[in-house]
Amino acid sequence: MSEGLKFVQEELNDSVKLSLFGEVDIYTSQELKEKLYSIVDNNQTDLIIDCKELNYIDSTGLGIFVGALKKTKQYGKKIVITSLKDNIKKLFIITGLDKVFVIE
Amino acid sequence: MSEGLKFVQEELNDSVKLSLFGEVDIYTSQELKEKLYSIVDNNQTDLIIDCKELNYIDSTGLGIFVGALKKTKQYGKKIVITSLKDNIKKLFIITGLDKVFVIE
Amino acid sequence: MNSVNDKIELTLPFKAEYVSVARLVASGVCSRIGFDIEAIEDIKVAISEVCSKIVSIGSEIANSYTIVYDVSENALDVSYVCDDPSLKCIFDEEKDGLAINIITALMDSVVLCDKSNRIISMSKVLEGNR
Amino acid sequence: MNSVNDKIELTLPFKAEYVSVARLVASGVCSRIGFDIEAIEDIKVAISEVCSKIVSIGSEIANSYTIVYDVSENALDVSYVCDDPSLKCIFDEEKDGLAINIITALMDSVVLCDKSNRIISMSKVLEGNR
Ligand SMILES: Nc1ncnc2c1ncn2[C@@H]1O[C@H](COP(=O)(O)OP(=O)(O)O)[C@@H](O)[C@H]1O
Ligand SMILES: Nc1ncnc2c1ncn2[C@@H]1O[C@H](COP(=O)(O)OP(=O)(O)O)[C@@H](O)[C@H]1O
Repeated sequence: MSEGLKFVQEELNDSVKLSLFGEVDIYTSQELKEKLYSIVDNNQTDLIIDCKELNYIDSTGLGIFVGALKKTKQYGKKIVITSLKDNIKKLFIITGLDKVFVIE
Repeated sequence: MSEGLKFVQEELNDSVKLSLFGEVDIYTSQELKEKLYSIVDNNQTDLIIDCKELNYIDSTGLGIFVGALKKTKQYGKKIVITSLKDNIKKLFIITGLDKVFVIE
Repeated sequence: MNSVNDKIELTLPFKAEYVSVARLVASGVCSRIGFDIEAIEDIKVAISEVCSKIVSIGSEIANSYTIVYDVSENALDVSYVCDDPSLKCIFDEEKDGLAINIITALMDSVVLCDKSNRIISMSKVLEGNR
Repeated sequence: MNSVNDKIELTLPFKAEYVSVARLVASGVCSRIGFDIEAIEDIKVAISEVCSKIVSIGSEIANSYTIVYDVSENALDVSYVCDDPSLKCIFDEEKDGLAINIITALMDSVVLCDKSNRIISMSKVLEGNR
């Protein structure tokens, strides 16, 4: 079944944690973009993106992560990406984005 | 992903318990038929079919259950079907087979 | 038939191993329409019953059959087409009792012997829109 | 291309919401061929990248595009066809760097600008058969 994309957002001490559930593809990417950009602009803190329950992402989604990172850097903050599944971590490595984000 | 069909067989005191994992459809039904018929013929005991992990079945599979039941009855034994998921129990009710098998 | 917005077509060989692909497409399409899990399971079974029957008969002249998923705002229409006219009216009341029972119980409308160029057609409407 | 045994075709509208259906079909077909989970994930991403690109461009003259999954004993060949010739050679080295990177890394062979009537074609061979 098509899973769509869901979010859970938590405000931590010095950062915001956004957990992604489901799939990021061309269909769900607009939601992701709006979510990430609004968090970055409204909070101006570090952003932790938890990907434990992210089952799928492609270049559309990675491009949005990069866009959010550029915004974050304008505020002197960073994006930390955690708990990537192996198939998704592979995409970060292929594209060299593993060196652009802090991956934990 | 297509799940296929897997079995786990346990010999109990007076019966054999067969647990089904995955999907019974026209592709996997031949395996199911061979498995059920060989258990019935070799053991001549009651047969418990555990469907807790059975995610899908259609008329091909139900027809095989009926065939196995007929064989079982030749030996004066019965088939007990346990832990049916709702969507599958519905098929037993639609076809009236809920009255032919012992369903627990 | 309901007013169709989107048409998805799946063409499969006459082989048992690909019937599950028809179910996967059903899942994907139905979740887009907004059917709940129970309705999606029902539609998968009905679609699969027809595929099984078509595959079990096969064809001497065609290499494949096509499942057409017509999506409208609140319904799914599914129909089966094939170049082989011998695949019309393939369900037999006697022999296919279980399958016919299941299909007609699970779908909202079923035409097992369609007069058009479709082999079979059936549809299901979203709960609340019936 | 490898010697083809089975051909599965999926025709989709130019809509983002159906790209996931192409992935579902990929899963089903690939698990039949015997690809492991990692390879299946790779193939799903590659197929999806191409669908996303096609959908993002769309067509003025065609209503749909077709993904052809050619199954041979130890490989999957995937190609895309559409009645609209303007959908040829749609990937741009500059703008689509991420997508091109990903597709070429994940598949064994990729033709992004096919000279035949296919828009794009690519293939992946079973581990151990390469
Ligand atoms: N409600 C029922 N009670 C008992 N047996 C049934 C029932 N429905 C079907 N059967 C039996 O199940 C077997 C298979 O059913 P059938 O109608 O032939 O379906 P199919 O050919 O599609 O498998 C047949 O032997 C039939 O007599
Ligand atoms: N390895 C990389 N390191 C840093 N930025 C990158 C890298 N790869 C791509 N980008 C940036 O990611 C963004 C989106 O990538 P792009 O190649 O345009 O892919 P697409 O258009 O398919 O989303 C662009 O701003 C690009 O500069």
